[in-house]
Amino acid sequence: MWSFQQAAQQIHEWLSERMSAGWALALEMVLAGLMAIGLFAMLGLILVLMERKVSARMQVRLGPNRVGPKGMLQTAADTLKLLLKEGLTPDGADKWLFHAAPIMAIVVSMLLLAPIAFAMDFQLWDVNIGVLYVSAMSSLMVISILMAGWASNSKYSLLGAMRSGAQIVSYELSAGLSVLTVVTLTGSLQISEIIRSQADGWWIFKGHVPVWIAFVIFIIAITAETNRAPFDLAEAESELTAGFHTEYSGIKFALFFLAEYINVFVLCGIGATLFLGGPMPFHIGSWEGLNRIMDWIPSSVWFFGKTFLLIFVIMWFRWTFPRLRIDQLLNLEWKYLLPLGMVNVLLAALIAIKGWHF
Amino acid sequence: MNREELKAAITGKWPSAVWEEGNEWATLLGEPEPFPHMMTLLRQDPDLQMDYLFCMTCVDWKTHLTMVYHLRSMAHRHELTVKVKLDRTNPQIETVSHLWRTAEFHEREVYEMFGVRFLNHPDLRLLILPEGWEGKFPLRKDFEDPVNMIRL
Amino acid sequence: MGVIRYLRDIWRGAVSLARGMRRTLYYFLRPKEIITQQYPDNRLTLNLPERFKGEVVMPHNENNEHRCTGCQACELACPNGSLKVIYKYEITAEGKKKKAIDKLVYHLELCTMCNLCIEACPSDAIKMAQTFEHSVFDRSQLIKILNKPGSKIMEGVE
Amino acid sequence: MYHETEILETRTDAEGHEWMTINVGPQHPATHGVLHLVITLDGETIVKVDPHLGYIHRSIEKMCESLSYRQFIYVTSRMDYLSAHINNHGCALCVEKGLQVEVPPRAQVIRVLMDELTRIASHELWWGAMAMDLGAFTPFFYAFREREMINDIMEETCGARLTMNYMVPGGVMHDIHPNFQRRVKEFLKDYKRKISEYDEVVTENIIFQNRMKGIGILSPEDAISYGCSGPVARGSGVHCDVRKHYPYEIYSSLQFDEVLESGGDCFARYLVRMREMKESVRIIEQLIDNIPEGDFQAKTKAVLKLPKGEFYSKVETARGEFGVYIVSDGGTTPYRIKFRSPGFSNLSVLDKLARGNKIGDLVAIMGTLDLVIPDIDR
Amino acid sequence: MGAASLIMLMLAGFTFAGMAIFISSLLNKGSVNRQKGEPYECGIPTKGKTWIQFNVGYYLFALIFLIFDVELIFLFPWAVAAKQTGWLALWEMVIFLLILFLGFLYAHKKGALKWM
Repeated sequence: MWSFQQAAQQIHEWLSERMSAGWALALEMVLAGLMAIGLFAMLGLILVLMERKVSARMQVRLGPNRVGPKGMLQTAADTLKLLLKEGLTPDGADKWLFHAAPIMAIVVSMLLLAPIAFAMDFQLWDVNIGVLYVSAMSSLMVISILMAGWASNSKYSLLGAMRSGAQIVSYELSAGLSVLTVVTLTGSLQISEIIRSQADGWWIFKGHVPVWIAFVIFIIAITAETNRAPFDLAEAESELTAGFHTEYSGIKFALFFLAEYINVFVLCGIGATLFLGGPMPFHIGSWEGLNRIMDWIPSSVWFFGKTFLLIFVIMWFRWTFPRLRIDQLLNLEWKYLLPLGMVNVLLAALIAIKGWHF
Repeated sequence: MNREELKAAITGKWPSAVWEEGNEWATLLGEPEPFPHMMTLLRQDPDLQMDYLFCMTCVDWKTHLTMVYHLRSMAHRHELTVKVKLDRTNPQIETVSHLWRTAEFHEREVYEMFGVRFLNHPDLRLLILPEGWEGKFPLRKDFEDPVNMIRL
Repeated sequence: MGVIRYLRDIWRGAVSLARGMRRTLYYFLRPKEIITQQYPDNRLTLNLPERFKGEVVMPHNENNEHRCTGCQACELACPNGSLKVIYKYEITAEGKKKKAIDKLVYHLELCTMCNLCIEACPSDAIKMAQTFEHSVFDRSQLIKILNKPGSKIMEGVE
Repeated sequence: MYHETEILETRTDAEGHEWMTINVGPQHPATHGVLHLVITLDGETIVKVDPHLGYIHRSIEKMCESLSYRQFIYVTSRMDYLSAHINNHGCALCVEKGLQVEVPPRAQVIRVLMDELTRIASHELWWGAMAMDLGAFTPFFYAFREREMINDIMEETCGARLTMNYMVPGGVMHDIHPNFQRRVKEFLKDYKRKISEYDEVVTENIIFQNRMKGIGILSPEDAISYGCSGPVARGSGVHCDVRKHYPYEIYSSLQFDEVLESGGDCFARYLVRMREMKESVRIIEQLIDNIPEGDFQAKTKAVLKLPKGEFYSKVETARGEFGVYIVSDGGTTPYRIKFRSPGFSNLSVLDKLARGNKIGDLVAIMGTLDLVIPDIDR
Repeated sequence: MGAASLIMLMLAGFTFAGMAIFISSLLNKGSVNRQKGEPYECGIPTKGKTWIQFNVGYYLFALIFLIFDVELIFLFPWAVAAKQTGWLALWEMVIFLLILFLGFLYAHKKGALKWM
């Protein structure tokens, strides 16, 4: 069975045979970098198309269907269009911050890729504090938004940036707390460790009530953290036209757009890893036959399948719900999610200590 | 109250009322001078209680302007028209926007369209027309705009 | 009590959200409900109702004859001045001078499709057509002459 | 009251908060047209809303002064384009009042049927647009799906979808299409099923309810004083349905309720419109099988002349009381014509409702006022 | 690949964004128009200054967040060790969170969490 892990190993051996360790590492890094860029571009194209198709189906219409077979090349055409557009800079803008903000957004979402396990034992950086790393990095997302909103010298942008400042920062806490329940049950912050702990069942199945609650809170929190509807107050188009990226046009706008989708992907990937076992196949205790079939499906398919399922849920939210108001948004966090999350962590600790989980 | 009863009731409270005949509703002719008191009476008197100013406009008769107020009582369901004749060169009348808040917007519209100045209006400035339109009154009969008007 | 109400609020809210999500999922799973019409592709099968008011036309018969007497009723009826009758005098067989149209100019760019001209026409010379693709690059192309070149009035129409 | 000169600059209030002046519109996704609001903000809280109108002002009143009594009716379709048919109805009524023409019963029933269909279509569009303002896109498409069916019915009978131009003084322009009754019945059957979906997706939604309840409360006194009408005033419990209190055509003989809510907030206004759609369905059901035979148009002269005098007629459009005031000098064109548009009065209350609320609430308030800008500007 | 991958990813991010902006700048030819420089405000020239002293409401949340975020950092090592430490860890954290929750209630009562 071909796997990412083996491929990486083979490339590593092949390179090590032919050159010194330093050069091999450097070349590997270039390769990995190119792959990351490729993944970025691919994900952008796929996710935007998926969003448009999902929304179209929910809205009883067809969606893009003209460019390419079934409209598959629509996003590629859109990207080309955005590349050809002129990027405007407002006169009164803080030029440096204005140009740096989209780059910053891209770099942050790129860095978020590091601890993601795309397949079994296939990670760029299996750091022993992987979960904490993701929490830390995802809170950097707000900085690019604040930069963009402040630098634009536009009132809509400023309002959007201020809103997202309060919002992302708040939901950071809930995301952290819900992640903690799984950490408590596993006893490790390492992503690979967490995946291995789910070999006999995903946490969503064996973690009882606290994990279910944590899962719901996590989904809500990442929807808010990535500025997706119904929490898209930073870019609420009926209130602030486009919020923090009102002044961005052309490719810089596209970069923000892309970064948002990549963040959705990465955070859904984390959610899939923590709660749904990531690349771990679906196993049922002693049903050997079923388990073997499940093992036969490559682990990367499992990972991407689960991640896209979560992404679909988040898109489903977006195309169903109205937007919250800023004070309701913060109320939801501080009055409901945060107290619930705190109690939930204690509950998870209780279960972990008593060994009640399966 | 029907039309005649309303007329009688108002005449009882406002003896100097002058009526115009031949319209759908009872039509009270006012003078600019006692006009604010008359309107206050119509608005506040418990029997009349004309609390709904549903239409307010101005008519340019080429010799003079006529302000037309259409009033209704939501409680008693009677309707009344009040007309006030104004001087065409320097039209001025007391505002009624403190009695009916809707008059605030309507008076601004009449102000820019007919040039009637409403005294003591809280915020008398152009509402519909762009800045710099003062002095030309589009709904007056002698208004000419060679660019934007199409004569048929 | 407070805690119970707090939890009940959460539950109710979640249920109401789930109901909405069920409805959108219902449509997501049913492509048959899609109502999009693929317009330029279905042009051939597009059926407009016979009363659809697309533009004013003047029907001509196979001998290039129309029914317009040049009476200007349509011109008078039009609220926007979209129709202009430019008429001339023809000498009939009996040697009498008779009013007839030279051109019936129709300004499609001014027309509001109110149907008043058709109602006003005493000889049913004009009618509404079902065409609707009127976009052109130059506004002057919307000024149309309704009578065909060389056409003349049908026999017996007064 | 703040004056123009004051709000031009960002101001600082007593507590040291700086205020911000921000233009919403004329090119803004939430204004549904070219409404320009100058909003003064303290943080997210609205201090003042100052509407600037006129971006789509065409001076229809002046135009009508040079149009004949047959012609001017069609111009009024362009005011409140969503209830174009009801606008035309008001104008036709006013002209008929002047001419003292008796409209044949068949024409009356057709007019009322069309009015109610228009009202449903207008409320459909409002519903979708308002949900979209609040950030939910999907309801917009559901609303348009149903609205499209009404438009198709309209197109078949009137020949146009939005500005139908179906009214003439004395009746209607054509008889109804042979398919009309069948298609309306099909629509009603489908519609009653679909309207429950609306509740699932929007009305019952907890986010939506929280966005609407207690926001922009309009007291009945204010509603009357500001001249509000239609669903806006009825949401505050004001009895103002023209169809009920000043019945025209055959409304006095129909069974329907004046929809009233007492809350006065955005949700009350929302519920009024939702229930009004159901009332309209009720009216249509009563009439659709009982269209009397006869003429669809009364005989009128080719050139209409109103006697010298003043004529006022009012109808209930989807947005409220629409009045037509014609001053005639006995000629073929009106001497002066004034349209009392419901949107104009409903807009004037916006500042009062929005003050102290957030920007997000402004969108909800504007949504429930159901402003149609050409109706306001005229 | 280890921590070196961070540098690689950062470089990849810069390359990606930089290349996109560079290619875009090559492909489009800009035209000069003074109105292009205006900040977007629905087509109306902006009035007053944009960079103002903003209402304190937004920042209050950032402050409260800081407190809770520090608490969250404490929770991470605890969560890793909770299983081994057993009951003691649970009680300690209950007390810790209780105190924190009291602080939270205080902030709530004081109205710090009320949006202004």
